[in-house]
Amino acid sequence: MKQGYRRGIVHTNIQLATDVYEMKLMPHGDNNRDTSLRIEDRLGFQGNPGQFYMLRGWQLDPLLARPISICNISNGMVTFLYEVVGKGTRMMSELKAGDTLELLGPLGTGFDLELGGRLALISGGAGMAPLIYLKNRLENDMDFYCGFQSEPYYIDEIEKGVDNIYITTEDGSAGHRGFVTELFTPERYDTVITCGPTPMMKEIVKICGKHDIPVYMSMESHMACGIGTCLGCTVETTSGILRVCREGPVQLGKEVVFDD
Amino acid sequence: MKQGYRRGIVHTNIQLATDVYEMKLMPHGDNNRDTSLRIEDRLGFQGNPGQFYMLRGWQLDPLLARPISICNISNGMVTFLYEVVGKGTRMMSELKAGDTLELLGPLGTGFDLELGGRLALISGGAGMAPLIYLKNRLENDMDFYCGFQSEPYYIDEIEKGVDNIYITTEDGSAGHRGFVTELFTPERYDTVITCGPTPMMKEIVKICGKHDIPVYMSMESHMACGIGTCLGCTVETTSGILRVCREGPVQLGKEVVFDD
Amino acid sequence: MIDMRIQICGVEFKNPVIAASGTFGFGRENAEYFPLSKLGGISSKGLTLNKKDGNRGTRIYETASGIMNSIGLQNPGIDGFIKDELPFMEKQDTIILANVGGSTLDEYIVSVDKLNDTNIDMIELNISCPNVKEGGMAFGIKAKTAYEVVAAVREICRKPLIVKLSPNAENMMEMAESCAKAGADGLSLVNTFNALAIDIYSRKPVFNNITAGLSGPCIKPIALRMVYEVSKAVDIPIIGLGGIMDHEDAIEFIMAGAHCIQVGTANFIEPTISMDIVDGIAKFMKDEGIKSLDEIRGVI
Amino acid sequence: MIDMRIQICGVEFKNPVIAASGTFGFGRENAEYFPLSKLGGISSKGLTLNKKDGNRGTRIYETASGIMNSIGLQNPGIDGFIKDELPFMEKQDTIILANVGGSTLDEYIVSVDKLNDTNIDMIELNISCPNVKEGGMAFGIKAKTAYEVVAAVREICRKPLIVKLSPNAENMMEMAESCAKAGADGLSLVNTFNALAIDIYSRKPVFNNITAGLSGPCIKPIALRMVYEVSKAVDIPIIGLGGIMDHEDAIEFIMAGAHCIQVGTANFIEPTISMDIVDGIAKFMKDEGIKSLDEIRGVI
Ligand SMILES: Cc1cc2nc3c(=O)[nH]c(=O)nc-3n(C[C@H](O)[C@H](O)[C@H](O)COP(=O)(O)OP(=O)(O)OC[C@H]3O[C@@H](n4cnc5c(N)ncnc54)[C@H](O)[C@@H]3O)c2cc1C
Ligand SMILES: Cc1cc2nc3c(=O)[nH]c(=O)nc-3n(C[C@H](O)[C@H](O)[C@H](O)COP(=O)(O)OP(=O)(O)OC[C@H]3O[C@@H](n4cnc5c(N)ncnc54)[C@H](O)[C@@H]3O)c2cc1C
Ligand SMILES: Cc1cc2nc3c(=O)[nH]c(=O)nc-3n(C[C@H](O)[C@H](O)[C@H](O)COP(=O)(O)O)c2cc1C
Ligand SMILES: Cc1cc2nc3c(=O)[nH]c(=O)nc-3n(C[C@H](O)[C@H](O)[C@H](O)COP(=O)(O)O)c2cc1C
Ligand code: FES
Ligand code: FES
Repeated sequence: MKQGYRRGIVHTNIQLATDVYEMKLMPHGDNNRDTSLRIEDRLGFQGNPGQFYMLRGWQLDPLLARPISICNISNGMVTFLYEVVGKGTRMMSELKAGDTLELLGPLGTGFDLELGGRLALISGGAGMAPLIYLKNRLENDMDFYCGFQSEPYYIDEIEKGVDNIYITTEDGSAGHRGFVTELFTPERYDTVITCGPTPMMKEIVKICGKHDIPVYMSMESHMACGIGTCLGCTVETTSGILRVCREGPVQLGKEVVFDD
Repeated sequence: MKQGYRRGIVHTNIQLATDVYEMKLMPHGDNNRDTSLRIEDRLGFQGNPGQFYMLRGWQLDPLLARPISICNISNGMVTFLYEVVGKGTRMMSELKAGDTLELLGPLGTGFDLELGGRLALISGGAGMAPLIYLKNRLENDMDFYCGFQSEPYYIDEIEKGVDNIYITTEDGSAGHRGFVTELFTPERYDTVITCGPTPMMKEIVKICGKHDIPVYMSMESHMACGIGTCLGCTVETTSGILRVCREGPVQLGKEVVFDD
Repeated sequence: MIDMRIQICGVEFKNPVIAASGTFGFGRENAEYFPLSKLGGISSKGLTLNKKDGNRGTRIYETASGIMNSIGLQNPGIDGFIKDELPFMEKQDTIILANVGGSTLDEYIVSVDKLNDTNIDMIELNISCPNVKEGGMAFGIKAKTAYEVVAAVREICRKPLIVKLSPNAENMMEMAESCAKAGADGLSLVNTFNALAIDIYSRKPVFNNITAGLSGPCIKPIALRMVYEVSKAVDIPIIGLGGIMDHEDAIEFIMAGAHCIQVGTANFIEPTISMDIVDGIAKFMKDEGIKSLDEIRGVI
Repeated sequence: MIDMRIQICGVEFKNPVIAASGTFGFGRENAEYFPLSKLGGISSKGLTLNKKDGNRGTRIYETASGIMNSIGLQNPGIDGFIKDELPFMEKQDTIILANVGGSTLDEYIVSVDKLNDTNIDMIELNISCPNVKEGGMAFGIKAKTAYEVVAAVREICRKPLIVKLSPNAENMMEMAESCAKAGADGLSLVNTFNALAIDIYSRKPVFNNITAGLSGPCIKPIALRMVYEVSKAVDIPIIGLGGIMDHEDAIEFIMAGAHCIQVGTANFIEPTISMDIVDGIAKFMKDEGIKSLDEIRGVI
């Protein structure tokens, strides 16, 4: 049996840039004392790159939890990287060390970890989160393209273990001025992996399509349940309607039917 | 113009006994910088004994703020003494130093501060709060009768400036075993002032009625607005329907028509 | 300066924000917090021909994102209003709506007749208070019954006549059409939803009257849908309300088709909120380059 | 052991807690979190005769203490259900309700006929889904239309027949009486409330279908009132739902007159919540010395 929502304790919650935060969570002591739990649930957070947790750092307002990708797991401590875009993420940003929140996960289907060859990881903003965890778990040759609106952040973490890092900013405040899609050269890679705003990912799928290079993307969707029962998070694919929270969030780009 | 809800910062929030807390609040810096405010609002919390604040230590869940009496004000810092009885007070108890909350007040009509003669102050549980502030502001001869369910608390604060203190506990864990009404001898006083559970206050009004001694009571009621517009907090009196939040919470006991 | 003026039923409001009946008294208390002249208008606490003490027992109960109330139209009566409250309201430089309830057709007529000769700007006929027989909710359920009372009041009413609809009506669109046909100059909707709460430990309803009226942000999505449907069904102006907490909610009601909006329960959450909503609408119009609310009314 | 058993329409539930249609899939996902045998029953995702992909655009939107949904009955169709989902459900040792929608009388009849020969325990006839024509809400507004569809289905249905009512019905009590007269063995209420949300920046409704269905704790006080009224109006058993978040809410519905209760939106907030509510009811009965739910049903 999986566990329902469990408690985590904020270890650190650090602002990295305007509206961007890194939060590290420890498993709550109660879980460790509860001997009815499996040993791995007692010891720490679990999950593979591309998987996510539903987080709730509040009671019932807002009513729903929010999906956040695993950005790293180390010694049972999970790292989340998130951008404040609305009420829920704002409330997350106000949590202090020692505060508790509720988590459900790991959820969803993550990345294929057996990918061979040379990889390009392409992120837009906080979309870097699942890609960071992915690269931390892979030994492949990899380049990381990260696009920011303005000030870049988390570069130290992105750099670790990658061959080249390419930075773009929309306002030109660092690196190349413009979009990641302008820098990126698909021919050099065997597989492309991306996470970021849908228009960016759509563009990447288009570019790579021309060169027949497979693109895996981690999709965004507003979620209610996170486990596959509400059918609120669906996306149309060439093989039917899929649930982003269950069959996704990772999908082969060419199979996704983008809305217009 | 009065101010709407303003922010306060938790200075301390200390547990005094099972489910009983003392919280001290400082005015929020924003208020001090806002030069459109009157100087006294910038400098600190205001209010007279018997007045209260509406408190909200959360966003909109629960929707309504909660009325809490002023237990003391000193150097612009306000002290509240409260008992955890439900969701709102539980959330208050979880606030830590540095957290902010929203306050509206001071509200209501407090005690007459020109009372002469010898006074009896009679409290049940956290009902001591307004009586503590009252006695801190008076020079009269006073005895304080305080009833508790079990372990007494805050005795140091109650003692200050009173002639005698009488403690009762329902379970006999300290002082007289039983109810305050059993210890109390009305003939010795010119005026009686009480705050606590309604049955207790009703009994005191009855006892004092026999000796024709005036009783002022601070009434309880569930409140929505706190300012007199919702008509949710009313009480029936010999001079008509009154609003506990506006004409009260202090009322002359013999004028109150108690529900049965 | 942003122009938020709006003219309905021959009355000019300086902005579309009206304090809702029963949540703002007669303005005295909130006037301590902001100048009432900031508001488009104020709807008085519901008035009955004779003074009423209101209901006993629990009067307000909190629910998820809402409150239930059973105040029972505690009010000073029409004469008391005219003598003790209206003089204060008249001085506030804002539009005054007299909210009128009644238990019989006669009572409505006598009340409205008394108000004809005062300085109030509009009548808001409450055929929808669920908490007392006198609130007139019986009139607010079936379109045919509503037609009768509105037509009769219309006949003697010399003020612009707004009819306040109950969301408990069997069919909101028929109800609205009926009231328009009977001569209403405008409609306001919604009043509170009939609702129930039980104290499971005492095994009794929380309220003496068993049911009570639900209001607040919880009802907003339903109220908004009703305003949208009614605005399609009739040509007379609509005042939308139900759970409005901020200027974004207010704009939603306007985009759904409302001319004005009312702020109810939110006044209990923050005494200055009605004024804050006025300012928020002005800012929204500025940011979005909207010159007049006509541009966005019913735009969806 | 507390005895929570309850027998309605000839079917015995081990306890009164049923997972509501559309909030629990076919049980597979939640079965990863707790043994489904803990539940009184499970109502399947709404089924239509043919497979449906559901609606495009936003499908779920959060409101104050609620959610609006416009899933559009995405489902594998009756045959898909029987072949791919029912075998799993049958193994769970809990009562199975097949929730059936339809856009025409014929479709309802063909669907129910196919289910007659399966192992499902009950049919829950959905005449109340607001999000698709096929949901049948048209049948759920007027009592007379509802009578016709229920009577026709009753004629061919060999399973106990529960009719699920829409809170958007013009008159809940007449609607309930009509369905009872047409041969419903029981009623479940409420389905979602028709509601609207607008994105004020794009000036468009949030949902492609304009309106969508509101559920969650925000609707509880209204749903509870409806269950109370309907339980007074008819003699057949009632399954109450709408915003139930914990065992206290569940007990309120039982005290208002419900035989069983369903848990909907709350399943999204906590995957184990239906089981937690079963445990909570047991504890409440123990603490309060209640031997059978008959003692408190409709007690207010
Ligand atoms: C699998 C997955 C992983 C994710 N991982 C991360 C991560 O690692 N880091 C990170 O920063 N973010 C991540 N996100 C995005 C994150 O979940 C959202 O930013 C978050 O839920 C926003 O919540 P909020 O309350 O702050 O904003 P909200 O107030 O909920 O909304 C933000 C914006 O979305 C709009 N919106 C709200 N509801 C809807 C709806 N139903 N349909 C359309 N628009 C709507 C609002 O109008 C607003 O503009 C992930 C999302 C998914 C699906
Ligand atoms: C003027 C005034 C001053 C006060 N000063 C203090 C003080 O100094 N210290 C202090 O500890 N308390 C004080 N109180 C009491 C305090 O306001 C309440 O204890 C508090 O509001 C409870 O909030 P809650 O959310 O914790 O509990 P809730 O969950 O709101 O409720 C607690 C209990 O009340 C019941 N209840 C809830 N709503 C209603 C209703 N509408 N009608 C009847 N019963 C209801 C609930 O069922 C529950 O049993 C004061 C009250 C007033 C009116
Ligand atoms: C405490 C209270 C008292 C009310 N009294 C009246 C009234 O006297 N007359 C009336 O027409 N509506 C009355 N209402 C209904 C409100 O005016 C409004 O229609 C309803 O609350 C919905 O709006 P809201 O959600 O913004 O509060 C009352 C509402 C509340 C909460
Ligand atoms: C996402 C979602 C999907 C739903 N799908 C169905 C359905 O297919 N058939 C049905 O009868 N009810 C459906 N409902 C309605 C619920 O079963 C229930 O009647 C309603 O949500 C009210 O209960 P609640 O407040 O506990 O959620 C759905 C509700 C939601 C939130
Ligand atoms: S979030 Fe509910 S099905 Fe994906
Ligand atoms: S709390 Fe609203 S009138 Fe007293």
